[in-house]
Amino acid sequence: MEALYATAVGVLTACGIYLVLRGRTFPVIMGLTLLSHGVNLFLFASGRLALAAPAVIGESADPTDPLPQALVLTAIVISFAMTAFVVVLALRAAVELRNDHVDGVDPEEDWRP
Amino acid sequence: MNHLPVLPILLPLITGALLVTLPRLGLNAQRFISLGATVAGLGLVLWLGSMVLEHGRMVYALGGWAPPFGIVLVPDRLSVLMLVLTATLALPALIYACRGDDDAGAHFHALFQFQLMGLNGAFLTGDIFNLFVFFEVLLIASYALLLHGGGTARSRAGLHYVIINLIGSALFLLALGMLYGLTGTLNMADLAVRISQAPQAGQPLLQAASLVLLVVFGVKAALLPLLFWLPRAYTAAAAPVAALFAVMTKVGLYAMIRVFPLVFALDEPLAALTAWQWLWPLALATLALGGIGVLGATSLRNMTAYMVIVSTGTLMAIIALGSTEALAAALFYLVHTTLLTGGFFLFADLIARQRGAAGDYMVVTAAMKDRRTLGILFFFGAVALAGLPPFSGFVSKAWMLQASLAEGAAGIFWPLLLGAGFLMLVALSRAGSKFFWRQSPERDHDMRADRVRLACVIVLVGAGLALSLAAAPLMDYTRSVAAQLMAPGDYVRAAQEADLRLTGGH
Amino acid sequence: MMLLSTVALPLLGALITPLVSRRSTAILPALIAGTIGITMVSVLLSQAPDVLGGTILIEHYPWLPGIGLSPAFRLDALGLFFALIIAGMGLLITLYAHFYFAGKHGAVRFHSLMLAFMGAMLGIVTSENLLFMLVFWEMTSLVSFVLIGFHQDERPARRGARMTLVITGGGGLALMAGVLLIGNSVGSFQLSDILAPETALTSDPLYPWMLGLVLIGAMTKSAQFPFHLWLPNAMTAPTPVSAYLHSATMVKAGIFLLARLNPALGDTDAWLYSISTAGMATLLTGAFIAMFKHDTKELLAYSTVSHLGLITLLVGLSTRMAMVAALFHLLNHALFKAPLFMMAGAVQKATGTRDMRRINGLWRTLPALTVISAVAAASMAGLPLLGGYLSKKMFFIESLGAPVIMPLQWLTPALAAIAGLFSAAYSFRIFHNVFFNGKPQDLPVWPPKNPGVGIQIPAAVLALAVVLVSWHAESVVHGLIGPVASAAAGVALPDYDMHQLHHIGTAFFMSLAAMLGGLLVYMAREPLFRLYDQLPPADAREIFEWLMTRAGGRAERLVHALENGSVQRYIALIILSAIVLAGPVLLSGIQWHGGETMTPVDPLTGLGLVLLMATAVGAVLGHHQRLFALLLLGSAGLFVTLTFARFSAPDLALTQLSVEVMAVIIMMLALSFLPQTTPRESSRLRKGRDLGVAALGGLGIGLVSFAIMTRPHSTIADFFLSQSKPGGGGSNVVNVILVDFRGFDTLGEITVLGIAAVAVFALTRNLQLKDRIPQERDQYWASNPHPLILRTMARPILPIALMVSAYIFLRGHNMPGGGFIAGLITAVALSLQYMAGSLAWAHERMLTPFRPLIGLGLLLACGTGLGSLLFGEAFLSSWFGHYKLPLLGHLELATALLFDLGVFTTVVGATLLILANLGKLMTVHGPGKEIG
Amino acid sequence: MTATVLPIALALFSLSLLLNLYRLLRGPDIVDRILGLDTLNVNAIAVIVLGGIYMDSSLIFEAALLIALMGFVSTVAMTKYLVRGDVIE
Amino acid sequence: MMGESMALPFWLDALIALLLLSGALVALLGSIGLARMPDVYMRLHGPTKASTLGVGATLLGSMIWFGVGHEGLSAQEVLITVFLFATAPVSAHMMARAALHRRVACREGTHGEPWDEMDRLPGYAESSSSSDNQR
Amino acid sequence: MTLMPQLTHWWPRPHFSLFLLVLWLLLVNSVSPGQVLIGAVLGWLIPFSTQQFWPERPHLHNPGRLLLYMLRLLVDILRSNLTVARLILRDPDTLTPGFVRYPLSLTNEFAITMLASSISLTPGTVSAGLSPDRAYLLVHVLHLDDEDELIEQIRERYETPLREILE
Ligand code: NA
Ligand code: NA
Repeated sequence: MEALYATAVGVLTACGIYLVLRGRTFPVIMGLTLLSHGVNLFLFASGRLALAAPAVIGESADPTDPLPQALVLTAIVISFAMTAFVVVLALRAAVELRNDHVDGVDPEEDWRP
Repeated sequence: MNHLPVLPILLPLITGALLVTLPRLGLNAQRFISLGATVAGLGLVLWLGSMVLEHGRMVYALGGWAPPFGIVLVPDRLSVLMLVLTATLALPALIYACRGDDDAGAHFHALFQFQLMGLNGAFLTGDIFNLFVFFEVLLIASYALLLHGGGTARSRAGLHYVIINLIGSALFLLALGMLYGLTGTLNMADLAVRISQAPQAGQPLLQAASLVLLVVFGVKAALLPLLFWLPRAYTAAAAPVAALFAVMTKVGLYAMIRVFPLVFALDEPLAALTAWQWLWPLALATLALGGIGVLGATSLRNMTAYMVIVSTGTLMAIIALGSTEALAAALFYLVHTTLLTGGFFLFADLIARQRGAAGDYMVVTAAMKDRRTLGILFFFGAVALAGLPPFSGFVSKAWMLQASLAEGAAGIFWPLLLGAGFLMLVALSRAGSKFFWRQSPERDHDMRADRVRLACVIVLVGAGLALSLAAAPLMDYTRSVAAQLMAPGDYVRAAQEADLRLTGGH
Repeated sequence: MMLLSTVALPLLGALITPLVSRRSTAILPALIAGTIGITMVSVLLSQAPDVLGGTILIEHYPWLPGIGLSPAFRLDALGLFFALIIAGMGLLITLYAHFYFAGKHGAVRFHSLMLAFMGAMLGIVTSENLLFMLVFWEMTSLVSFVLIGFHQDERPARRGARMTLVITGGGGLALMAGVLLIGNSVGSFQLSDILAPETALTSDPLYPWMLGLVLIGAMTKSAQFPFHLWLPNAMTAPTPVSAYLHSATMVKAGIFLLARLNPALGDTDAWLYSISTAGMATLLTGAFIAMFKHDTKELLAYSTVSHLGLITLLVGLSTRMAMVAALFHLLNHALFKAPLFMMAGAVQKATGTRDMRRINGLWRTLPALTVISAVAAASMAGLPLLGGYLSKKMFFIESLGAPVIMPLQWLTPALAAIAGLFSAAYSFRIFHNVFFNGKPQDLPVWPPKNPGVGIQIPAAVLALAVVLVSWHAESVVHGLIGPVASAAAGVALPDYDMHQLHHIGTAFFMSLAAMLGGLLVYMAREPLFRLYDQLPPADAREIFEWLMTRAGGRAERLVHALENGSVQRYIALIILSAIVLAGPVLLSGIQWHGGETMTPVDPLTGLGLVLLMATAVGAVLGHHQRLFALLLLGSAGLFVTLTFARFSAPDLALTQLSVEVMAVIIMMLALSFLPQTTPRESSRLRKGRDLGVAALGGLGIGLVSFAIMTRPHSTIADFFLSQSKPGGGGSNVVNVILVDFRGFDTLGEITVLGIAAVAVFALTRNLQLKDRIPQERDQYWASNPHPLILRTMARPILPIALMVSAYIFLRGHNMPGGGFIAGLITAVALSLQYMAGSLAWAHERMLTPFRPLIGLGLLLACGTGLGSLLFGEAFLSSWFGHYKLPLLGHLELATALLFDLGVFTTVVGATLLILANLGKLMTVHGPGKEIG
Repeated sequence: MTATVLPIALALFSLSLLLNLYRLLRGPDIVDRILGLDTLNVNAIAVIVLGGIYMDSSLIFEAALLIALMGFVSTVAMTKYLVRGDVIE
Repeated sequence: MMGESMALPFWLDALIALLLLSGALVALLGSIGLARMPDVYMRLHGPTKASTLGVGATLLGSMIWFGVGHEGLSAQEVLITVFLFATAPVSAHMMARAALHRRVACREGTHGEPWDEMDRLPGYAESSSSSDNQR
Repeated sequence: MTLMPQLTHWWPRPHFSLFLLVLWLLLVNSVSPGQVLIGAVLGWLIPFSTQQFWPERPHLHNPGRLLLYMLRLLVDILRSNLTVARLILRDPDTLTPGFVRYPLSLTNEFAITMLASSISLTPGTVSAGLSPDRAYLLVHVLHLDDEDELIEQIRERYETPLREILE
């Protein structure tokens, strides 16, 4: 299972990285989401994989490590906040720059006024 | 129980929350609250500083949970230095903002307070995941502040800044996952102990984690090749925001000197750490790039942004030497450069406000109304920034040069540092002569510089002189900071011996 | 205290002058400066007998002993000599300037700067601490910069000032490095230690560096070839400045420094060859060019360059008596050059120009000045019996005895003689061309007016001094120069044999040849000028400006080539950095499999993970179709949820799911303003590069994840598991961690969410979306946005969802759930009302605006934590109790619940604020109206 | 008997999931994809419930409840988006 | 994994098994329909009915399973079932509407193509919401 | 927007409150007095605070008949699934799909919704749209044999009962 899980983490991250390197804001944001999926799964796995062992007292004899779960929870919330923000920012940038390229312009163009 | 350590975090949080709760509050009331809280915050950190001076280091266990299980705040000399620096920079920046910049968008004051909360939290926490959380707090606040006031340049620079920092955050989490997966703990002191006792088989992974952290902190601290987001972001931000951002790059640096010596080099020399070895060449390259950037800048804002890069390059290079003396010199320089570059961001804005459409671009315009006062101020500021006597820049430069010589690193470091200073001199003299000496024959601009804004700039630029005059105690202090940092064992002991009982159900 | 006040007094004066003189009479600044000058001179003179007798006065003021940076002052004969020149000359220049600036504005500024300069200069020559001397050293550069740029509105002034600053400032940096090397080698920056006989710097391996760096500092300051270029360009400064800084004092600082360090650094071949070569080159260049300058001040400037070269050469020669010659010439130069500058200034005042082709025959207008100038020019030309003659002859004598290697032995005297020839020629020229040489030609001021007696007094005093020094040359050399030279040499020198100056030997013939040759060259000036004009023009200022502009342009281009504004590149750099840094470490002998046995794969979980990967890959492949990719992203989130659920993380599953839906909705809201497709614009190469980066990154993370998962695990988790119920009062350990053990993280986390929402509010507040990006779909927008069936069904869903939310919230402490998830459920249920009704419709029905919700949530969470302070516990200490109440039965009360309520409130407020403000953009009411 | 049937049921639902994903990836129209995802959500609920029986724990049933709620809301949001070009207005 | 301790009456066990199995089969049928049908409108039929019912049956089975002897009757399953049955038609309605508005083609031979009239009915303007009028 | 806009009814929906209370007790799986109290409070509080979101008041004439209707619907659902199963497994080419306009006689919004839902859940029909003037429902039929018969069936089995119950 660990190998398959690690593969999933790797694939998610790789997909995230590829999309993050695109030139338009929307794929980049999707890439960030995938990247954070990958990283969250990675962080989650730092507590090792446990089946049917929720960290609820009385539910399981040998509960899994609850701490990474708490960390991932925090990370999920934070990345949600960030995603919401960056989406709005991308929208604003696209409206103001009349273009949804991450650089807002042709990268060759001189940026100074 | 002494609750002082947590108050520098709570005060801005509560202030910010209050300002969000009362969205209809008038601007003046907001200013009053925000300024009051910032002044009180300065008082708080000074008070905390006096406590730390007394005790050396405090350990505050949040929720009463003993480390390593709960989160601890560990204000020590370094924290205090950073806290006081932040508060000192924040106050003039805020006052400056209160002259109208805060009205350019919504919720400036709340965001400013949240920014302070994030910074203070990052400087206080002794838990590495909590450090991540405070990084995020200060980052999201900085995103919002960067975009404060709107406009295309800000949108574009902000988008880049945000995306890059989001990737940085992902990397941070990655490193945290590695650290927790290998050590099973998050408290920095406990991490240090566990890493020092980790089996050999785990070493490559731990090293890799430290290197990922180097990238994370390097992005924040503006280390080449991770710094390209900085010039435009700092150039685009509203002046008081940019001024406050002068301390933002220092957060990355703070994290480096907090985490690496403590967590990864508890029992071995810092220089043996791969991440630390990388720091030296990258920092030198940063320094070189910064110097060239200063020379190539076309606006004063942009130039100041590159001076920030020069300062981070300098700081990291000198820190990379790893000696106590070098670290002490770096910290002294850090204080100097943060206040001065912060002041110069404000100054650039002050000038831009006088010059109409030309702004702070280095083009010739009609004479400014206040050009004498501003010119004199610019002269002293430039002298201080370029590291010429009698200002603190000179003192810190002399110190850093000596410290690097003692480490046998003068051969590369000296030419770069002195060269960067030289380039700054060239660029600043050119800028100064364009702004204050050369005028187009048009009618003079008749707007006077706002007195309060001017005073803010004077205070920050004057810090160059004040730091020079008060150099002796500050140098003693940074020495003691460096000594404390170089003895991570004490930190670990303090954190472990924290005499705490478990609270909870009674 | 005496020396400190000597330096401090002028500096203080510099500060006071502008303060007191703002609205008072014009005489006040000059009066202040004059008083200070007189005080200085008298104080110094009072010390002269002792100091010349060999006493060394030293004062220490510890400041930053840790880095050796402390003001320390030292007055020995060398210092006194220079200090007297500085103070005395300063006094005269003050007098001169008072008349020079009469009727012009700028006097206050000038006197203030002059005093600052005087203080700095005195600081240089009386510094005991070499490092602290740099403070004064750089100060002179800066003051000089400002003084050269005195006439800011003139382009040459600005350029000259900048050039000077760049050259002397750069030199200062080199000097700083040199000083630091010296200090490091000696272990002290105190001259007493550095000059001590037992110090052996010359055998230090870094000696060449020390010498080189100090030399650069000295050469830039003293305008030595090739750094001499700044000096002629500094002539844009007011004439008093030229006379004082650029002939008598500042330019001598470099020479002073060499003389000062001579005992420590001198007496080596390197010293000899480097300094004397530089001096000789300067001497010749300056002397040659001076002849051809038509501007009086420019001629004098090049002449100064040349004389500085001469003095430098002498310092470098290191023969026993060369130092005497150098210092004597230095004195003479100060005495004869300053009145010539003063003359130039006075003539300019009289005629309105400095062009010698126009100024002629002024002896009628300025008879007194003619006499004064005659004396000074004669001394400069080296006419017999004047100081200049004597010192130049000393120079010839030393050049003959120069310890140069054999084949070059004739070269030094030969070049010296040639230089002397040109020197004589330009001396004749400046005197003859100004005061005789026919009638003036179209002067701006006609007829030339006598500028008054006052302005001529200082020059007369100096001319008198020239005569006096020449008259009493022997006593001057023995009484003053001798001790000074001894101080400079570091050893007591025997008295200079003045008789050899009166011998008729080689040196005499050299002098004679130079004089006559100079006369001949002067006679032949017209054809020589024509010849010179045919040389390619090389204006140093233009070249410098061109260089600076070019360097700036290059730098700009280089930086913008790197910082090109392409965030794609920056991101790639960051990810690559992580790979490049961490990769090699990982590849070096790591054992990927950590040894723990792996969990067997069950088919369903395996399928789930495969589907997760499939959706992610699908999102990448389909990312050009944005909505489709978003759909896949949503399903990826669903599979992540299932993965969490499968691996014993129910809380995570709940959170991930709610967050995912919210995020997708938010992204969809934004998508409606963005293009629906992503253009295919990446080149094949770019795609390949990105694929490579992505593959490496993914591979690395996958491998590391595998390595970690298969390693044994020992964590602090047992504490949480065992303390969750007794210590935290809840059986859902994850929740207890979130609200209690690590509640501080959660506080930070909801703060992030709150800030993000407020930031979204701020971002959308003034956003104008008039121009929605056109979409093909637009033509179909013609239907009821709020379908009846949806609307009707959404009604009962809200209260039921709220009930579920309350349930999830209340059970959170003991079972999966909690404030965050409950908050998101509430937000989702309310957002359904937005979709089913309309923004305006639903918004009217909200009980409260959203921002106060966020703030109150944060305050509640914070306040819960603060509550524990009242009981003397740390922030966020939890409290809970179990109660048996009559009728109601068992009841548990916990502060954690209150904290979680804060979380809940913030989440609801933040999420709805974001949604409502994004939704607001779509409405026709549009921006302007604040929502939330 | 339940024990015997359970893996079969899980296998059948897995097959359903695959078919849903096929529709999600295949399209052709975006509505087909939304339909695929919607059905995927519904089937995922069943998988979670069966998993709960399998692990003898109803701890994750809230996840099922949430999928039902969130799945509905997201389907509504997407279809609204398709019809109106916006979700909330 | 499954609670070995409890002894379920045979008929109950059989009922649960039947519910689970039939639920899975019906849901699969729905998914097959989704995969197999030629146009989007026809595909809608499978999931809206079959999948809902299939999952409903599974939930019912689970409810009995947990209700008898395990953790006691819990409302989640009921709630989910009711919710699914309540929302499935709405989802289907919304999706069908979306498809119609996008002019997604239906299979050849479909009776009564509805495109134009949906948008051009008399009285349309009055009955739609205010925001429509202003577009 | 003011704080607490017109919350006019102090107990807007007694039946629904009761339903929520039962739902709560089922959710927490307990009937302890404490939970009853919480359930009651929530059961009141939630409808009270959200009453503006549900302004319509469906007048239920006969709750018993509604239950009966539901039961019939359930049977139809089961039957419909068998029908649809057969159709799904058939060769799709033999199906004759079609759109049918079902003329509505209901006016009550809730009733229309119920009807549309019922149609969607039952044999081979999906309500695909409601005409903007609410004159007819557009129904997609998977296998259309006789349009009139279908309309008649819907009217008889669903619309008429619904009108009686809800209007
Ligand atoms: Na929870
Ligand atoms: Na549904």
